[in-house]
Amino acid sequence: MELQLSEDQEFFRDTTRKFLDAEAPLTKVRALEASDDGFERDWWRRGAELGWTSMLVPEDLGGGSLSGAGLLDLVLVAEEMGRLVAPGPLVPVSVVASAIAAGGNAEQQKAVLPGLLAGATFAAWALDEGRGPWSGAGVTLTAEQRGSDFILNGTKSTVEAGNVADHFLVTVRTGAGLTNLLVPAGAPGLTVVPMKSLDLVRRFSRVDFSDVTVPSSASVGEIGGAGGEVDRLLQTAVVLQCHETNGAVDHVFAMTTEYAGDRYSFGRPLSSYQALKHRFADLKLWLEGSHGIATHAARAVQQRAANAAELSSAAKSYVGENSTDIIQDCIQLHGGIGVTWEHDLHLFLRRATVNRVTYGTPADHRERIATLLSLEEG
Amino acid sequence: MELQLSEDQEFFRDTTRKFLDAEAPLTKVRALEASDDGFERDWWRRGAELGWTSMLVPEDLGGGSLSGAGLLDLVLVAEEMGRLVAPGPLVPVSVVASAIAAGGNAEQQKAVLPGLLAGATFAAWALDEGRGPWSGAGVTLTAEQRGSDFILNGTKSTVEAGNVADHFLVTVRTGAGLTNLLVPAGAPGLTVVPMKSLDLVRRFSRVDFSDVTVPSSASVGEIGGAGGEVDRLLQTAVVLQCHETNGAVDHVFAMTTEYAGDRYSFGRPLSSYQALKHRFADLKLWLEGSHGIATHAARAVQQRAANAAELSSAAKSYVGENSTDIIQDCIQLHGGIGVTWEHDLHLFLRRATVNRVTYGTPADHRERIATLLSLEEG
Amino acid sequence: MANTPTASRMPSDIPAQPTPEMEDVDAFRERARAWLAARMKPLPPGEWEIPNRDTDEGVQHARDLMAKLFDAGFSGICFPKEYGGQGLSVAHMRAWSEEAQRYEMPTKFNIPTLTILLPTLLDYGTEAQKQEHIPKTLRGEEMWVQFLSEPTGGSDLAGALTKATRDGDVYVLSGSKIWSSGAYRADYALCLCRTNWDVQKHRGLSVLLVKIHQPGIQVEQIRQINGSMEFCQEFFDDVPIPADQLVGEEDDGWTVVSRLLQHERSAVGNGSAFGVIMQLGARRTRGETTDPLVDITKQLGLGADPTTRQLVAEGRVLSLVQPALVDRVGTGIRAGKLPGPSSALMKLANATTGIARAELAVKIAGSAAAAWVEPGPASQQAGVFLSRQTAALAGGSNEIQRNIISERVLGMPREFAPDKDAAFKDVKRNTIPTRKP
Amino acid sequence: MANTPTASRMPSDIPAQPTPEMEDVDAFRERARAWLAARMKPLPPGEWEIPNRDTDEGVQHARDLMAKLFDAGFSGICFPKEYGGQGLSVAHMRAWSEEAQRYEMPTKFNIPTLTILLPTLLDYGTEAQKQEHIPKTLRGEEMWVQFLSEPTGGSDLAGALTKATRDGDVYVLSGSKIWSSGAYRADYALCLCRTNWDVQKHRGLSVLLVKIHQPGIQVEQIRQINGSMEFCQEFFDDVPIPADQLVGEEDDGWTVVSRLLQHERSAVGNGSAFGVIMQLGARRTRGETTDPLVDITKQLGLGADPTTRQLVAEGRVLSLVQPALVDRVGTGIRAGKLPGPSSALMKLANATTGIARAELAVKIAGSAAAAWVEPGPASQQAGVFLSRQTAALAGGSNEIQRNIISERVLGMPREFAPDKDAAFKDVKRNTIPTRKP
Repeated sequence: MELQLSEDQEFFRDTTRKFLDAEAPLTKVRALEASDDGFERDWWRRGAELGWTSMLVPEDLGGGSLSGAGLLDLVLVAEEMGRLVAPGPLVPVSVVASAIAAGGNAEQQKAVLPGLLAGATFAAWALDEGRGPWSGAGVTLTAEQRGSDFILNGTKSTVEAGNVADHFLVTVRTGAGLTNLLVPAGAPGLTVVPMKSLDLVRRFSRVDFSDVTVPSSASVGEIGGAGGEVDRLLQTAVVLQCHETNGAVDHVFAMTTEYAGDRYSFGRPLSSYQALKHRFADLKLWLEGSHGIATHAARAVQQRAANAAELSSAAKSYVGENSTDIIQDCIQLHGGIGVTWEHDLHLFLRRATVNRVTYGTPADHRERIATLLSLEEG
Repeated sequence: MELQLSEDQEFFRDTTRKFLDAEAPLTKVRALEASDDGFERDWWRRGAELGWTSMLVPEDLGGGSLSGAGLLDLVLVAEEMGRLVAPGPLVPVSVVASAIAAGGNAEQQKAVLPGLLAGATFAAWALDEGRGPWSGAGVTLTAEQRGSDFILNGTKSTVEAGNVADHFLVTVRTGAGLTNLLVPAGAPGLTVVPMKSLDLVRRFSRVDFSDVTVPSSASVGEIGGAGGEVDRLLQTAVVLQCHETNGAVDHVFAMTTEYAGDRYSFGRPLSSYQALKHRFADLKLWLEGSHGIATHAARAVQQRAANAAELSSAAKSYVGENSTDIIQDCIQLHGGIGVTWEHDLHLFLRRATVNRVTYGTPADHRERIATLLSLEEG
Repeated sequence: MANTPTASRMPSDIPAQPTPEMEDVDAFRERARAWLAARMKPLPPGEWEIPNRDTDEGVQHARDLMAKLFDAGFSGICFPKEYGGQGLSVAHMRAWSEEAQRYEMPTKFNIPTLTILLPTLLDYGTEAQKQEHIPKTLRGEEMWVQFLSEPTGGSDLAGALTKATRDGDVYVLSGSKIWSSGAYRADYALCLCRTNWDVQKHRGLSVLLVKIHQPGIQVEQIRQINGSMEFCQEFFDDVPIPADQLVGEEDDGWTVVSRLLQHERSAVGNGSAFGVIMQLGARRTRGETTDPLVDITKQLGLGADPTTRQLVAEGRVLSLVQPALVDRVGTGIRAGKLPGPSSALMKLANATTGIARAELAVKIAGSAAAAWVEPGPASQQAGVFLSRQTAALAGGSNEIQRNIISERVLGMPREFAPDKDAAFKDVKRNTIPTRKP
Repeated sequence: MANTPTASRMPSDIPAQPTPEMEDVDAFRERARAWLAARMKPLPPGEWEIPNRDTDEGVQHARDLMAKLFDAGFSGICFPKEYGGQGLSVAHMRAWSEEAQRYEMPTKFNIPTLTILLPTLLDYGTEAQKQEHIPKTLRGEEMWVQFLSEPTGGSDLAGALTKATRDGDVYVLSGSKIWSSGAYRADYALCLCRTNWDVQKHRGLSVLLVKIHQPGIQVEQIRQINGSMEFCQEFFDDVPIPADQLVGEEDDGWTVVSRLLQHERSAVGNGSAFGVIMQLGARRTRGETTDPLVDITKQLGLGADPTTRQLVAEGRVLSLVQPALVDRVGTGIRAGKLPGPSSALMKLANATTGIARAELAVKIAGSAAAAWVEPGPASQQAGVFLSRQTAALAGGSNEIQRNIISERVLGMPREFAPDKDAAFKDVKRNTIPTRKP
């Protein structure tokens, strides 16, 4: 939970919370496990009406934020979604909308943004190739230029919301360098292979490209010059993801604190046992540290500050590993009921685990930090 | 402490303990801080009379063990030395004596073993080069063959007891491969540069070789075929070192358990606080695990079992990191007095830290294990 | 009257080494080896036990194997001859384990039947109970389970609310038990219940030997995070249990359960001599089994990655330390150099090793733990990660083990317990069960 | 009578943002920047503070710098004007800190003088005490220290045995205090002592303002593992302390000390507004300071080693998280969204970060932590490793912080304390000091 919000932001957060409480309770999340999409399209459209999809797009393109610092507004939605491990493609839609708003040509903006902003269409970001450094440098999928076309061949992995995407933002390597291409889902040669996920409602896909052809006007931003933008998008994804995780852990921690106060063992409440009290203190420490670093990262990414890359990777590394540690200890503190399917704890653990290892693992992001530290110099 | 000993072994251990209690109390260790050697030569000679230097050398060469399994006897000495963070070059003298006994020629055995066994002369093993994998493969110091001589050039680092050594067993790379050469301390071109040590009485040296010339008969074992023996010696060193560390940690843990029982805070003994009780339980767990793996490793190395390399590296990795964790937590449990110079705790922490990072770090030994697991195959 | 040993030596305290009247260990080993080679089926390469162990077929197969071992004189190596066992020493059992573990073995019977319930029955059952049940169990005709935890109870087993009210020749049993593993297909249980509400909580408990499948007992399977349906909850609706099914003395059930828990800690820590000793660490060392961390590494082609190599080796170290600890603590207890409750160290080591290795698996697997096209070692270990706390909860939580270690191994003061001296009816306790039918 | 605020707002609760009568923050910042550039000496590149900070020269230099700041109107930014401060807000102090931290600053005065003792005096001192001491201290003429811990006491500060017996116009002080940092060169102390033995322990304590260098007080420096001689023990041999040197009410000293400890937790967690806020994390981020983990890596040429890179980055993450936590918790407390004792989180974060980073340093350094020919970053950090628990003990141990967090932040039940309701003279306590003269 953010501790310093404007009145507008508080109101926005409360509205989102009420909507989620009513429309996406955990029973709903469980019910969606067997669904293809992992969420209901009408529900997402109503979320979009609340502003979920608009925050990273400027007003003149149909978006708009509360505070003028859209990412600092959007992380509030991410936190609230985390509280209820809500479904919905918040990260990929936000990232792609942000990319198109920032670097797309007028035609792309006109064709794609209205649908995304209205929650009527969907987009996915195809970056991950399942291996290598977590940066543009890890991209090997090539788009060969032939005349005014690009021909894409290769595979992207763990593409969030690939199953529902109408548009893919595909980060590729061209002769000129790193390039973001906007590829329609229906392009011949593009195959979406569904993946099973640890999360009940978050869907990932493998996307195979076999001679997929797009015009060079499909580039979002400069051809060959996407390196900086890919980094910014990754920072954005990571910041949203960390806030979502923090929302989930907040909820689990609160549940567990309450449980420990209510539950008696050997004639005393669990919360009177010092060994448990001290563990709760450590969990609280890690949780507040997680919030602190996620907030610092969000501010830096919003401001495009020089330390945005380092702080977002620090947040990812810290939140990623601490979140699952905290939730696992909360399961332990619940006792046997905590490892049953019927108890909700595992829903939170699933989300936190998935968030921990997608968009780069903590170790991948530590490697990013090491690179920023120029350890090999003098 | 070993839990399954023969009567002979119990007697031997008790004799060693009484001798150390009387002749190497912690006040003595502190007094030796400023000394050049780090121990008293006469004291070492008397330890040798108790059998400390004989266990890894067969009877026909003047040595002899209690049980016929010399390493399992010698680890008792190592544990007792750890209990009092005693001075003395147990590991290097034992390793070099074992190497000469196993692979030295008759002349070497006759010239060197009697002095080492009597505690009158000293030997050091020059293996470490401060970098690279912890195995023979990491050795780059070269000995060039010229006629019937070897010419050594290069540097060895962190050579334990290099300051007092009369003989150096130098592991070198020759045209034929890995070779152990016995080099007298007075050889022209051999320079011993003293190093400062974190331990008050354990002395290390850098040893520089500049055109140091020895005859090819200086080889201990086959020229170029020392790979297996280097590994066995490293296993031996590591097993002794782990037992020494375990002895130190045993002592610290016992001190701290007693302190926690005696000391009152808020009207209750420290040991009545559950948060501390649970930490003590974890410390006990790690300590018993440390003993368990060290014992398994000692047996495997003694038997030259197929898993000796893996178990000794596992012991090193586990004991190395857990020992300092345990001692640091014992310092914490002592409160402010624990971080003073006048309290003895730091003497144990120094020894455990030095043991942790010499003869390969825990990470170096994990890399050894990874190699044994053939992770790169199929 | 129940058999209540007062000496420190109990029937389940089996001699470590052979006594003169026993068969020589080496001779026994030779005989076992020959029989195994001739009559038993080797395990498929890389498998630790019967692959379909937790299915109905697997369980039936285990029952058949028990019968086969029994007929050949290899069932219950350490159980007394008068109850159908072989009356041999721990050394024989170790030899048997070393020889037998490459073959299909009825390991499903190990925990809890052979290593927990039967030793407890041996220690506290009546002669009639032992004659009735031990031979049948050693023939594979009975599987056992313990009914200890309750949905209101958590770690406080002695706070049991399940009632057994004496009414003539029977105790009338009512209440609910939970976390009994495999109860739905087991045959008999030892059930902890309250027979006296007017005394301090530990003094009003009794243990009953209960036939599980009978009118008035409903068994419900509970789905775990990892999909397992092994844990069960039982509901007792005024079930009459014949009074001669009392194990131990009336109101002295805590003594029986304390012993049961000690057997359980040894068993879960792999330190029991009553079931085949699995020696997974040793088997891994010999390359006879695979390590899931190695499997993930190979699946993802990360064998040359230095960070991954560190993680795999770290996990490997833990799985070598765990059996070494069991060996040491077992040796220490048998030699009288460590107190009996030190078995809690084995249990805690088992749980913490599993937790640490599950974390390492996720670190190695990376995004392959989150999503996959085809299942494989990474996705399988992601499932293990989700349910990794199970071993730290089942059969006495890590917290309980740490209490035991600090209080009963290190001799530190007991936790303050407000219910220590009160009549149980006056004690503050949970009224809401964690789980209802 | 002492100034005993009863409202929740206390004199040291400085407004976060400027009030209308204050100078505009930006204007203040400009003025500060200009003055600093003109008058103060920049720190050498890579240094965080005056290099010889802990030497006699360094301390004298800090005193001179305090005087210089005072004369220019930049000392005690958040202290009230009537005591020689500037009467400004936390926002001003932040601006000042951001501007000032590239220059030589008297950071030696930060802890404990400016951030712990002076705010406590501000809250509970008499008007005369404040008038006498605060201006002088802001001019660098006085350094302060707290006398709280005792060699018999451990974490239980309220169990103080040091006696102050009223005798006419004076309290006669006798006993011993320990772990006071830098007492040997400090001028004044706030000393916790027992004035009443017939009541519960917290109710019989008082705080005295004590001049350190006077007859009857002996100060002994204690050598730490890392060679530091900063910690001291003091021995009081019937020292007469004028009765008007009482701070707070007689027998109500625990109220004063509780507040002092709150200031201390903030200060140690780098969350106090009374001293220059160091912002080490931010400075590291800007590349203005070096990270010892990076230094070791470069010393040993391990910059390309993947395992080392992970370790360095892990340490880096911790040193970015720590100030982020301080920022968040400080914000939360000021916004009333976190309770005041949450400052314990800052203290705990500081200590645990240091411990974790010391461990990482040893991992990176390898054998260079054990032995070296010439000292360097690796050997220096090996020394830090040896004494790494100091920050987890000094000023309230990690265990005490965890008690505070669980009890006073999370609202969990207090620990059972047998001495809670007894007269102090009847309480079981240590008789043997950990340390004697």
